[in-house]
Amino acid sequence: MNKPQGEVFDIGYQPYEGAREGRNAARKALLIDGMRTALGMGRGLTAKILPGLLFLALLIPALVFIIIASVVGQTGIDDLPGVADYYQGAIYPVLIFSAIIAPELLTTDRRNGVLSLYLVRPITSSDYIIGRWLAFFLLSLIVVWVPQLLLYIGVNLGSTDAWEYLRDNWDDIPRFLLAGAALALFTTTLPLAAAAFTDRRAIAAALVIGIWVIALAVGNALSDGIGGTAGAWLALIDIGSTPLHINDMIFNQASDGPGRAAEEVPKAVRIGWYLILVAVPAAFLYMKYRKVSA
Amino acid sequence: MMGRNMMGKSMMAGFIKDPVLHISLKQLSGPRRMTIVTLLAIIPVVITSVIVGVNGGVPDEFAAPIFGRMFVAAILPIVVMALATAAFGNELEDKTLSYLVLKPVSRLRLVLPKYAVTVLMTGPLLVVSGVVVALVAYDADARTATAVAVGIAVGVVTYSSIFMWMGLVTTKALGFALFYVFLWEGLLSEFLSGIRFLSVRAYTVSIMHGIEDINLAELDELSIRLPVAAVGAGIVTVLFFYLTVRRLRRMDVP
Amino acid sequence: MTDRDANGTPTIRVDSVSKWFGNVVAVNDVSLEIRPGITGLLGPNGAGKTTLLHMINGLSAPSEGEITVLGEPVRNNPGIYNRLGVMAEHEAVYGFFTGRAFVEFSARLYGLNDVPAMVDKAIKAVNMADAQNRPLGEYSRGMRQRMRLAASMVHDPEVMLLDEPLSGTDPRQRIEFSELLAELAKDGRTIVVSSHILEEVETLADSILLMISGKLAAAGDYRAIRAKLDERPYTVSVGCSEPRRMAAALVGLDEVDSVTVDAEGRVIVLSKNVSVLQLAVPKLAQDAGIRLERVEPLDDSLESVFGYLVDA
Amino acid sequence: MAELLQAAGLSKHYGSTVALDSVDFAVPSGITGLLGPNGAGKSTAIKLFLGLLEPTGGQALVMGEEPYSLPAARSRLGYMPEHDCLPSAITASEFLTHMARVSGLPAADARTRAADTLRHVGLDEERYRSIGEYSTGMKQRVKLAQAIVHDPVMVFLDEPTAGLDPMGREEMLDLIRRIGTDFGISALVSTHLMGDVERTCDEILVIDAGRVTHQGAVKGFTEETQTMYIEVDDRRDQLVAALADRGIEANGDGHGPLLIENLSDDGFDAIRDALVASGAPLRRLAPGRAQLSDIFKASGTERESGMSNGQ
Repeated sequence: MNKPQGEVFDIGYQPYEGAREGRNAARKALLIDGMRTALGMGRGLTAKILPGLLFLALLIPALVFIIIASVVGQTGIDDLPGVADYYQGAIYPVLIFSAIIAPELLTTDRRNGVLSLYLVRPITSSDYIIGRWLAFFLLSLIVVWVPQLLLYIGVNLGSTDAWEYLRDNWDDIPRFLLAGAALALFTTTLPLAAAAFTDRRAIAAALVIGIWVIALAVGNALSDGIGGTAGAWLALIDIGSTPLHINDMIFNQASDGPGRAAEEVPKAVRIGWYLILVAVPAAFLYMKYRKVSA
Repeated sequence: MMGRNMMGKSMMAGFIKDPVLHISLKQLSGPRRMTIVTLLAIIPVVITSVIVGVNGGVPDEFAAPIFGRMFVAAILPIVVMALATAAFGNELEDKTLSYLVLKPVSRLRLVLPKYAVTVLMTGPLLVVSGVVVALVAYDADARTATAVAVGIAVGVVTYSSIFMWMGLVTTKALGFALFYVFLWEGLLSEFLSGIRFLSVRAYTVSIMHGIEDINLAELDELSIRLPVAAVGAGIVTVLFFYLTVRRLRRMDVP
Repeated sequence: MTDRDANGTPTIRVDSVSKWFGNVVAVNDVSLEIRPGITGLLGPNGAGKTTLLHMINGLSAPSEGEITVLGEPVRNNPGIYNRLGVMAEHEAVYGFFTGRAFVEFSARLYGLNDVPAMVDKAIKAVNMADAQNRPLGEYSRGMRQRMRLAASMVHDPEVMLLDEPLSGTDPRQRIEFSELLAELAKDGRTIVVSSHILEEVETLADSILLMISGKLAAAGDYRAIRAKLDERPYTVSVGCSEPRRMAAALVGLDEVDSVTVDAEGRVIVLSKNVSVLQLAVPKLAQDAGIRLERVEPLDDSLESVFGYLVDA
Repeated sequence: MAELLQAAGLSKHYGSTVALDSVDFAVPSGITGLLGPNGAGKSTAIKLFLGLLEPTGGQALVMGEEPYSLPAARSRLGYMPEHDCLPSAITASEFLTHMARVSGLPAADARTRAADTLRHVGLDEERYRSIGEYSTGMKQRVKLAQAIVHDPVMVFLDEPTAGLDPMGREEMLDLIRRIGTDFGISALVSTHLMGDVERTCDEILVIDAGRVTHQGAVKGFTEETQTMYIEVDDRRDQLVAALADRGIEANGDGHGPLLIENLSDDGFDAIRDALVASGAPLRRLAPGRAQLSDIFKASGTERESGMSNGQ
């Protein structure tokens, strides 16, 4: 009868012999963590309410339009907002979504001191800020593209001859993807820059929404009050609708949305203005995080 | 006469050198806060001068959008809110309030300088901005300028008292203040006309309209009679001032 | 300095005080008296020390019970602060002040008439004269704590309530700090110091108050408290020329509970009646002709007292 | 193998303030205590080794590499800051897994390693509650865990027992001791509490006014002195008289302990007999012991540089 066997295993501390991936693994981790933070995943219920609500605010219009399209059939489709006009309305919830959620990615790390733990990792502060920026940019792309795709598919299925509709309007897809990307680029960089400016999320959100609302009011007040080419140029003050100028150019249509007032300003200037409004906050963000210390 | 003058002067000297007034001035005059506040105050002046410069005059419907909606409904409350909620709000958040409370100074003599600094730092700025807009828009009509000045002054005095109290009651004072201004005074007063009797915006506009109702005729749709507005503003100011002192006496200071 | 209550009538009286936040009871029916001299307020994290101090200094109101300092109530009575100096547990300061300006600010709020002289005296007392004109923001934690102490005693108060005054100070600063407090206590002041660093409180405090999860677990001289913990036998280590024979002799005593000889040849004796043991050890050594080299109590330190009470 | 930590003519100036004045030292493996008055340059030294600050002169080397110019060198270092640095909304296991990933561990290893590390620092089922609800003691453990989850060679601990009550402090000191011994991770512990150093460190390194003033084994600084201390609970004067009869001169102020200098061997018997004769109850008879804090008492006036010793 063999002796009863017994063994004690060493569950003590073991040195780590596994692989050590370099900075890309760290950037990927920051990206994934950034997206999870923005969506409040892994953080209990309360953190999910705001992102959830805002996400719904974007999906519902698309779903409603689809239902209308399927009910009212071919005839009603023309008065539905086409792909070219979707962003005229969608910009408001997207900007609010970004203004409230984006600062969360930067302010909390600074306020609770986790940033100093990142800086003692084998990454540089620019890895950190690029990881966080990419996280919110990807999220914004989803937030901007998904409703459009739903709308496009819905309208497509709703039309009598799906193939024929697709053949005529296939070029809409790359256009609204590009226009969406332009919008996402804008609504990602501005709020993140505001988050680098102040430690408190609420102040950063108030700052972005404040700037946008006041710019809208001042821009319109001036362009209505004065009108003509001078009024058109002054309409550029309404920076909130800058991405819509890009959208109108991509679909080269006369816009009837908020971008209408600045129509007479030459295309090159409007594109230049858009690029400035993305590059300046991006530069400010990059510089602010380059020299941040633990 | 001499005695009263002396007492007045020593009170004034005491007031100027009052340590609480001194630190409140230092706390609230942070560069970032001041630039935001001054920028906001300048916006209506820029808009009016550009419009008058280009068109040579203001469109007929001007008083309501500039004074009614932009100035009184948005800029004035936001500017006052930015400072008034911070009067005690900063002390609460930075945990420095205990330095004031643990001193042999009556709670009234702590609240008074804080209130004075808030009014002094927002009042003149906004009154000047309002007067300039009035003078530019209505070719230097003194009566309109006075109406706007008095109205804004009352608005500042009343809002300061409410938002100072809010800053002491909750750390999220800024949020509640925004809610009060844009929902209670903004949205609801459009539908429920009764709210006019309880909204600082209505008091401000009514006082402006009460003093001068030709150029500012468009402001009548939100107005109540001048004496009612003045008394209402007075009551609200004193009430929230008292509530602040009472709160400071009874609260647990962090 | 006004005259002191010579016979040490209690300066601070806490009468069945409780404090709760919702259903969290931070302080649970505590009654105590604090007399002139230095009293150490001790207890594990979350035991209610800060909450109790906040009620004694008037910053927060008890949910139940009364507190008086120098016979007066501390709530709604700002006048009390003429005779009471407080240093709260947080370390926030006004960033825009220099060290001296901060103490002057305090002095003016206390309504002192000779501000510059009193400020100089306070700053010299905390040995911060050379750093006084630098902004507080540039100070190290230890320097900030000392300036905050200067600000809280610039009006020469009779009672001082200090919450974790030693946190962030380095050894040298702590030594100076203890000397300063001992000096202040000499002229009859009542000083309450709350701290986690037992080694410091042991040398500093005349008596201690020990709080455990909201209740007052012990009060008074910690050695007297140790004696009262009679369910905990004393442990004494005896180093001598012949440990085995010494152990044999000791085991013969009725008051001795147990005797062991440790690896280094020391005789470890446990006994509930320490005074008998204190006389017996030299006597037994003399009778047996053993050279007595070392006798050390192993658990009469404040730390052991603290440990026993917390585990109890 | 290159030294674990080496400072070669290392100096750091902030404008006119000299935080470190071309210091040379090497930190061996094991647990080393880093001591020095506030603002003496301790935090600066740690930040230079972590590559967070650029040296004004000389080099800060970790196993021969310079972390400032080579961030990858930081993958073998751990840092437990003194200030709060933990998120409050997520659980410890999620936070630690994320930190392991950012330290370069692949996802699977990160998860298992995080779980192990939390067990080693003594966090069991609380690891699945959000960190905001943790006690100070538990938070200090998580702070320590994130410093060792990626199995560093050297970990910097800045005031690890700050804010802990005596119980928590005891447990943290045991944990630090285990890190140096069982886990085989060397540690540089910057602290103000002499008790911590005496209980955990093998070596100490004292920095004062930007220069290294003492370095060596802790034992060297705390040996026993020649003076003999006697404490009695009663009949102190009778004891002094009895000692004098036996030719032993005892001095001591007021009611404090009695001190006897350079005692001869048979002097012990004289003390024993004096105790019996005077009937004084003996509380303590022991040689005096040098204390680490004596380093600070002796080393001249305090010099508070303008540097704040925090971040």
